[in-house]
Amino acid sequence: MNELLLAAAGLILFTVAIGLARVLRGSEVERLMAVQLLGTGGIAALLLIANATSVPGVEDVALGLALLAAFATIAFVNLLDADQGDAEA
Amino acid sequence: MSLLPYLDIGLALLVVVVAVWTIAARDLFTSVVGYVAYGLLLAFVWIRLYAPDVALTEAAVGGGVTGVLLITAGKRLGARKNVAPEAQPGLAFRLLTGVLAALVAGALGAVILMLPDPPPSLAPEAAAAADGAGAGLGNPITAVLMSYRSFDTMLEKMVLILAVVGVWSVGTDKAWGGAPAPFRRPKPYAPMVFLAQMLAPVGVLIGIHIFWTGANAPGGAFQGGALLAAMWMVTMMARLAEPPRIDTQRLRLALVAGPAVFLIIGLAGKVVAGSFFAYPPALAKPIILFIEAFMLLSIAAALPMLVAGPPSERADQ
Amino acid sequence: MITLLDLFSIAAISAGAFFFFAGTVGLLRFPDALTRMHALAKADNVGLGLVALGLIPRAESALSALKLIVIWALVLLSAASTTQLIGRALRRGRK
Amino acid sequence: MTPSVLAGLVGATLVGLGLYGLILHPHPLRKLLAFNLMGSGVFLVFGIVARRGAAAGFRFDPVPQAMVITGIVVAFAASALAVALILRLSEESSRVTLDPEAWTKPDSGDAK
Repeated sequence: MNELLLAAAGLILFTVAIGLARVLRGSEVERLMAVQLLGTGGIAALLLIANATSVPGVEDVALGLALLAAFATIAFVNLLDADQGDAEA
Repeated sequence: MSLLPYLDIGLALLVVVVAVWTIAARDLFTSVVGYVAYGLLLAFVWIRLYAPDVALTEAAVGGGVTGVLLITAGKRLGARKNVAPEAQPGLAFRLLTGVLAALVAGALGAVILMLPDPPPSLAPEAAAAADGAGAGLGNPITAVLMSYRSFDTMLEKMVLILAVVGVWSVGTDKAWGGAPAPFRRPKPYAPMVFLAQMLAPVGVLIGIHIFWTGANAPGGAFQGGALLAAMWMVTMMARLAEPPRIDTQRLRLALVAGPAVFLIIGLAGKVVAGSFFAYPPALAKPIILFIEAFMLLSIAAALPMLVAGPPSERADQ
Repeated sequence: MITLLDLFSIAAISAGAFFFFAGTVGLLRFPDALTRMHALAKADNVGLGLVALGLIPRAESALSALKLIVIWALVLLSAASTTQLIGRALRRGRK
Repeated sequence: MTPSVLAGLVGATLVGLGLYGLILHPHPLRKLLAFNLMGSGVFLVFGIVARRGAAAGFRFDPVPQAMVITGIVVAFAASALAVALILRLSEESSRVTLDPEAWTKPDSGDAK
């Protein structure tokens, strides 16, 4: 059973790696998706690996990661907005 | 034959490739995006080392908050591209640096490969000492942080406060006492405000939860405080809240609350239990949680202030 | 010994892994940034949901099972909104 | 190869990479980022010491882990201070560089 979890984690991690390679080569804005990619795929792989190796309390770490991924994206978009010279308030 | 070693190697390669990307990226924005991704990936490595506490801290402080600090600074610097090309060092210099870096990395790697096996460890003694100091906490890491190294933990919180003082004092004289520049000049738009409104309460709940479970499971004041700090910054980015003026009483009280409470209780320990930072064993857990709660407050206040930077003269709006 | 619950976990996690795979295929094959983002945001979130679902029977306690659901809900919320933010930035960048 | 040795080697590589970036990048914020990268490599190498407690019947060694957490927070505090200094420096000199040569020349290109 554990091997199956690890296999699934490996597959997901592999798709995340491919996705990262694709996204990071894209345009400036597209690169932001890298964080999102790790926020979903990364968390899935993390949960699987942790379950298979029985690390305690990983749900909390995953919760934290999910929050941080959103936080980082907001900060980056914020910067891009400022950069585009939005209608200054 | 297990799959795990292959997974580990894949993960290690991924971390190194993303790290190379952040160093090689052409502009600051790209490299900071890479750095945040790298922070999240590094959290995986720490999970594999059975260190979820460190994983969470690395992702939160090392990746997330540091990334936002750098990106905010980049925006304020107004230079998202590299400095003038003539500042680029020549090929010979680059080669030399590469060789030096490779040598350092190689030496470190060799040391790691040559570590004795089975390794010497003080872990049992340390854990016993942590227990002996009367900390009735289930999480050995929090127990160590709180009792075995009380001085260190407190001094490190002081480092945070000193850094806040340092950042504030870098501002101009005219701006002293004012508020740091807002995280965002333009008016926010609906989806961002929505996300901040939804995320912040959930995030605060999760932050407090992680602080609370920290006594028995991975988590603690650092991790919880970093998440709370991130949520405060989210509300400031959506302009649901503004950075406070640095001369507000409440802000300053929040900043010093953690170390102050720690110090007072430490001194009380001298009187009640006979030595500095000694707690009566029966009360150890409630006392430690009490101290940690104030630490949480101080960390949650200090991190956003560090990111927000010195007070700004143009703190209008 | 494989129980019925294990079978359920295996099925859900395999399906989840498949959706991640599909999402990445979309990411590689779709022609422009907005559609690529669409593939990423939709397929990966279904994938995470299925993985979380598959891990629920293996959770240590009811609380950690609940947390798995909360993680998924949180990622859904943040993915839906941040995709909107990135999409807007993309569209403005093109002008 | 055990996970801890592998992680240690990753840490060593990160230290090398960070050092390279720290020396070569002309942009001060990029230098700072490289420095942070190097720092996390150091923590990882140090963390291998944490895993070494495994042989003594522990899955981890709490003391070094606690120190790594402290280190991460202190590194962040130092970075924040460095950012504030860089911003003030660029404000005063209207240039984004740490190169002292660039300031002695009165108008050698506007880096800002």
